Amino acid sequence: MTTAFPSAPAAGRASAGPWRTAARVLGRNRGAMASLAVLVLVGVACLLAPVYARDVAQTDPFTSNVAGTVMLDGRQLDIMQPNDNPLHLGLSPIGPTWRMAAYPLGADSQGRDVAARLLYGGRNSLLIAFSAAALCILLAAGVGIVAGYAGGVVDAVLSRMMDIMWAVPVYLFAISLSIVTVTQGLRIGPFTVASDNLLIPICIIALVYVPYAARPVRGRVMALRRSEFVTAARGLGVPGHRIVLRDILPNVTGTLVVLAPLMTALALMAESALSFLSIGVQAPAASWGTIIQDGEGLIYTRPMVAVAPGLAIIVVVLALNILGDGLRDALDVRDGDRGRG
Amino acid sequence: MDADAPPLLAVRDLTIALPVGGRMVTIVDSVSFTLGAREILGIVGESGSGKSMTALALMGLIDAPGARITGSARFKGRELVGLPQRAFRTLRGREIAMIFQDPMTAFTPVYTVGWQIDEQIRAHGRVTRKDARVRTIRLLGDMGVPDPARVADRYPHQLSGGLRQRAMIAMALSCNPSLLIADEPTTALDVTVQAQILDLLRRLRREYGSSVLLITHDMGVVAETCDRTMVLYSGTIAERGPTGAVFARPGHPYTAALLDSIPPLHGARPARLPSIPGSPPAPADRPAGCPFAPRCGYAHDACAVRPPLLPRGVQDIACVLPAEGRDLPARCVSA
Amino acid sequence: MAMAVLRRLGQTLFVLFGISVLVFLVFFATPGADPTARIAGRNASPQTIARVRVEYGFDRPLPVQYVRMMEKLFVTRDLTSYVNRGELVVPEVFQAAPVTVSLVTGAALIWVLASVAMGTLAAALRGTWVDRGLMMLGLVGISIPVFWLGQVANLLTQSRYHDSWLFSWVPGLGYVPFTQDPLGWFRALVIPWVTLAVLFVGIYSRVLRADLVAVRGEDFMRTARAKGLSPARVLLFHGLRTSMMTFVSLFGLDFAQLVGGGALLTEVVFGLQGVGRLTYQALGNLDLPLIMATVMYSAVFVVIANAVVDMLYLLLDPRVRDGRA
Amino acid sequence: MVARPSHTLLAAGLLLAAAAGCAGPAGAQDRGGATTDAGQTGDAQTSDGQTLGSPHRGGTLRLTASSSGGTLDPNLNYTSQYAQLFAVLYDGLVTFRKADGPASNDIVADLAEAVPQPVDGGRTWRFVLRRGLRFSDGREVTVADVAASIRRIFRVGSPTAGSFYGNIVGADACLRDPAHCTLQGGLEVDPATRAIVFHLHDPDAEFLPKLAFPHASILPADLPDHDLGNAPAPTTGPYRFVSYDPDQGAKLERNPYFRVWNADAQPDGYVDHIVYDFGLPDEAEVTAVENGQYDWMFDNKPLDRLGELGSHYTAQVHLRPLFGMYYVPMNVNIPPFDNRLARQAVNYAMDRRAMVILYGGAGVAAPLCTMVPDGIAGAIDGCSYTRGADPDHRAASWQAPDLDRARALVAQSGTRGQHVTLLVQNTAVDMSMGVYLRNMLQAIGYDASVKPLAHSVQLGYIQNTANRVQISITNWYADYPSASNFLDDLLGCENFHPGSDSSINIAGYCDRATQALMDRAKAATDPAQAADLWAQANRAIDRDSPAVPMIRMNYIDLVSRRLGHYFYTNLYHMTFSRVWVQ
Repeated sequence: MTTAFPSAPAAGRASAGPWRTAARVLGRNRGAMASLAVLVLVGVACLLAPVYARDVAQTDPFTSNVAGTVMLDGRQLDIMQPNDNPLHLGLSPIGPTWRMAAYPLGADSQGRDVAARLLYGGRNSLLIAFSAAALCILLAAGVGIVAGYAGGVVDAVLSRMMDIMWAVPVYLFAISLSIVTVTQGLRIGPFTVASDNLLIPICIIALVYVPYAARPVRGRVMALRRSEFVTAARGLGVPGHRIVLRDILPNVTGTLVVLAPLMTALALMAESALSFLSIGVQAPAASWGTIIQDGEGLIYTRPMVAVAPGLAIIVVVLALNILGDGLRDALDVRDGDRGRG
Repeated sequence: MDADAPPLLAVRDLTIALPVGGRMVTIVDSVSFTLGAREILGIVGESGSGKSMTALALMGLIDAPGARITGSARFKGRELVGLPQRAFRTLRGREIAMIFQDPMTAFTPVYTVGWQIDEQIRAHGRVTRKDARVRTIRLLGDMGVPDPARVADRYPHQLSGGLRQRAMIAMALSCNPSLLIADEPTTALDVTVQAQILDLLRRLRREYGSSVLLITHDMGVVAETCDRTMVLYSGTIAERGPTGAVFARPGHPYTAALLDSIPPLHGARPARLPSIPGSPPAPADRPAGCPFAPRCGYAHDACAVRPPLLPRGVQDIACVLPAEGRDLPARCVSA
Repeated sequence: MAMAVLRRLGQTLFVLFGISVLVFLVFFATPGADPTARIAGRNASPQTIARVRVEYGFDRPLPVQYVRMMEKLFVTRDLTSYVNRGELVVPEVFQAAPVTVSLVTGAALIWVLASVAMGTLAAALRGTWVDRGLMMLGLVGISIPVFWLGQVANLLTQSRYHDSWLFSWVPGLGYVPFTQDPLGWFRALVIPWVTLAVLFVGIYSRVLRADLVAVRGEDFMRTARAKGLSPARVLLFHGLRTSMMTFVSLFGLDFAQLVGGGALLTEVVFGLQGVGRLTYQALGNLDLPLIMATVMYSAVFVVIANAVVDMLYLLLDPRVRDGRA
Repeated sequence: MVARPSHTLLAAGLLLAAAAGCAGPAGAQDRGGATTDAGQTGDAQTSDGQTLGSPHRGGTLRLTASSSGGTLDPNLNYTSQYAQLFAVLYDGLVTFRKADGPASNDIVADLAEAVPQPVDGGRTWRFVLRRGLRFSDGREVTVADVAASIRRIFRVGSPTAGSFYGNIVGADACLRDPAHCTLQGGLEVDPATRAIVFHLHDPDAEFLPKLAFPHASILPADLPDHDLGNAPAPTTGPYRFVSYDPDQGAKLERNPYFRVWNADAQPDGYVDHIVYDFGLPDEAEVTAVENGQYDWMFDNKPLDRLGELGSHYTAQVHLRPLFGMYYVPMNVNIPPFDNRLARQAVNYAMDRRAMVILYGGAGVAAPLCTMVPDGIAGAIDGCSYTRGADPDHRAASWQAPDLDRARALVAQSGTRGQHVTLLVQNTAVDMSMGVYLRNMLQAIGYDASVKPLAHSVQLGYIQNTANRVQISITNWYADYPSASNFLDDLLGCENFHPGSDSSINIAGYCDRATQALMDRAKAATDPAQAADLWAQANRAIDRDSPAVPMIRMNYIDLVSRRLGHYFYTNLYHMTFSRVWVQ
């Protein structure tokens, strides 16, 4: 076990050293590098969604196309194909064609190109996941630092609040908030957020995971507060905000950086769950969760609609988790790895 | 001591190297010593001198990936270096037992002390649970534990430090080992308890016929307990010899400095003990010459070459001074 | 001891009160939530609406309504749904609880056994490909959305391979009470169990491995080895037994949350009418009495489960027993 | 779960099937495999309504539904799920004929000896109670029971107390003060002659179907004046309750006091026991019926299972048209749809074929052009809002949307570019329709957005004028087969209540001339005259286009392989007493 030497904050402040070391360690971690590459690849692909939709597939992924047709191998096919049964019961959207230009992953129940929706959905899913994680870490850092540094009553109140939030199942908590906001939008003073605004899922997901992220931050801050250099600084009469800014914050950054990919992974999972329950991203916008939801009704006939976005989620979350592990090893931050469902 | 009989333990050129940051670093460098039956050998040194590592090597407990152990350590004529773990396991606890520094953390916190001693007894022989417990209680009694039956049913945290260490010794002795390695057995205890535990260790030789390898940083403990003493500095032997001789005429400036830092057992403590300036080099930064030279008041040009361990009287000393005829002054030892 | 129990009870009651007031206020602040017209039925006349308003007390001040609702929920236990007229909500929750408990208990059994096996094996073979493989498997488990996994499981077992020997035994979705048909209960739940457990197997095996690796450096592990014990005994009796403490506290939290409704995604996908799904439906329908009943159940259960974990902790860790944690 | 089309589950009203054959719509015949059953077996057995001695008598009919239908109080329950069950348990003075097919639209005498002719221009109705009828607890049914049951409609606050029975003299007082309801002057009974006489304020041609509605079931007079909840009342029909648990299900057995008094109204049952289990989700219900674990399922069949049902279980699937529709009400009191041209534009642009596909295809839905589905007196043929047609030059049927014309009309109306919010339920089908409609509104020149609401909230929300809803998607099912259920209920002045969640005239449409036509039609006791008046009102509404009808739906029934003699009435769907399992 390495012990913290009083020289640690100096190293933390002259941040180039440990960060560069960490970057080198991370660079040697093949798994983490591969994950980073996967994430960049997925991100770029999703950013290119309009290019695919407009120039390759020539389809609008937000418009129902149930009455439309598609040319395939010189044949004109209905996108919604009537089932071949004596009662004329039910229709099935066209299945995967595996051609880039025409419904490579098939159509959903509204005749929309699943591949194009997958890319557009990825934009929303990733945007929400990254923003929610960033917001959550910001909030958690605030709460954790205040609780950990102030201690006493402030800490007790904040910690109890976190405990209460933590006692309610995370998804139920998020669902309750979502149902209310999806119904009426969000009104905070003069600001009104429409119910289909992505800010709503972002804020909700960020909020429900604050206790999760605040806990390690608070622990780290409490340890730092008791450490020699902070005690010394306080003894010298350095004002509190300067200690927080110059001594505590740089030393908490490692914890926050390690939390970032893990929180993003959790946020992505939460987003997909909310959207799956149709209280996340609102139609006609797409996210990977809403596409899985669309695919639920087609699971037995056109499983690709639900399977493809699920695989996308798994790949991204897996990459984020591996990257998080790599970061933790590189920055040598100890903390249990927790995700929850 | 019978000089012809093969020693219980003969260590020759034991070298331990560990990979640190991608290269091998020698932690223990060519350490040799012997231990006879019923003998108590003290290994003294500051933390990081390699004394604990030597002990762990003898127990086969170094399992850091990539560790390299060379040289020879013959225990009852059996080579320990390179011995497979399976074979080590039959030796551990039964032939060689070990006591650790902090009896609080050395016991598994969730089992009673008695359970843990029973476990060792039953690990090395077909003994029923009941018989094991009878022996455990007897051992605890032997170690001077009052009301041993009740203590056996206690959890480690429920016992005082002294009782815990007695229980630890009882556990170590439960299979009548020929060699007992005690790694800083008294460091975590307060002074009066220390004296009792050391007393207990001395009795062991008498009553159980065990040899003891006592590892400590405290010259005072050595003076009270050991037949012979070996001083380690930065993984190398600085000096070794019979305790009385070493204490009376330390041949190495480091030994002398250590002796200066012993608080007197009797009489008033000085306000401030003299201490050795500086700290021992990290194994990776060990200088090519005498490792103690940077801190040594007698350092001179000759120290740029590592001095060999040379006999002088009953002692062996790794210092150029005796060869140069500049012996350190003799001391008056009360032990 | 009695004081501690009392304090805990007080805290719990306070939390319950806070949550219930919050739920109550949020409900009445939501536009379109006024249940009068829904209760009265389609195209009801203004007189009927007025009658319902009086009958359900919607004309009374909110505090009075709150007290009445709490009284009906806890004292007379005859609170009725705003959506399904006349449906008592308390029995509804108690009907759903066994489903959730069955689901979560079975899954917990699976995830505890599997993660202990995986975590211990990985720790024992640290650094080998077995270790890396198991941990990667765990990471994959953590990365799969449970509702998606459930859908794929349904796809395979209910449709694609339902007619093959592999899954022909799988019954249709839904719950079979244990008392009615133990074998049917098992068959109906085994796939949901596994689906729910996958995530937790991943988390727990990784946590356990990390703990076991960390515990290897502890003094008592060295002592245990110095005693000449076999590596397996050292790992299991000393390492694992000590690591169980973290494991149990994690387990308590997760188990409580799942039984308190956190398993709703699994319940939704597998059509199990459990507490989570009931809560979700109640929220979706804005059925205040049912929301209140399920939320209270959930909170009470989380508190009870936490208390049980504390007891288990006492059982597991003698240090805690003596108040020296 | 939320994402299922569950238009029957909550406070929605009765699913009503169309009078197949009356108007002869294409989809009106049973296209299922059981088509021939009725012909083979019906006549011999149904002529006297007896089942004793039939080889098919006996056994247990197993039914399944995802959840219970709420209260067991027949005066209160307003779900199609329990109306179907109550059809074999409770009786009114009159009822709809239990016949397979179009004849089930007719009113026949049930507990009354005969269907009376009204006197006093349709204001006075005199019934005579049959002799020797008994409740399932053995007590005789008396005129006092009848009077108490009618009063109980008001005393317990039945949802239809005002809308159906508010026309009875004295009903106003009852609605104001239910606890002391006597219906003084409106309801007279005479134990000696067993006569029951109703006096109405205004002539009501539809008083009989209202009395045939389950809310007017005859129950013992000593029932409490509050919701019965889960405690069943004694029955008069061929079955009675053994047990009931809203979370588990219901168990029914034969009513030992039942005897056939009118085979058309209440025939005897074939099966000895009926077990009705609750709790399976719809997907699982389908699987269970396919595998023969249940004989029949209540809930809507999930869209993705329709193909499988149609191809592998053809003989077990029965398709019948319903008197139900999806339509788009537009608020005629706020912009942009206070402009008739704007409303007509939406009607022209509506792609009814796409809506059919979104609902599940031609097997389950058909385009709908006016607010009255085919098969009801007052329905009019043809289609005004389709390519190449207009209200004065109606096409024979719907062809295709006319987007060019719609765009022109929007431009002409001066509402182009206005913001329009479309309110939809967040169920899968409604959402997909909503998304489609949003695109359509964009295409014809509006700045449109979709706002989904929880399915339980949306209906109340769009009714309340305080929410200023411009346009929405909703559906509607008739309580009994009459044009009034569509035109007057949905677009009549008396059903517009500003500021209330209960204002089913969602469009807020109130046209004096049209209302006068509808009032005359409701009072017209001559069916032909009534039909003509309804048709005139229908045309006027068609021209004004306050709501856009989209599709009408078919009922899909799935039964087990062993269930024989499939028997379907338009009102209450499959009749549990008429099918056999042996």
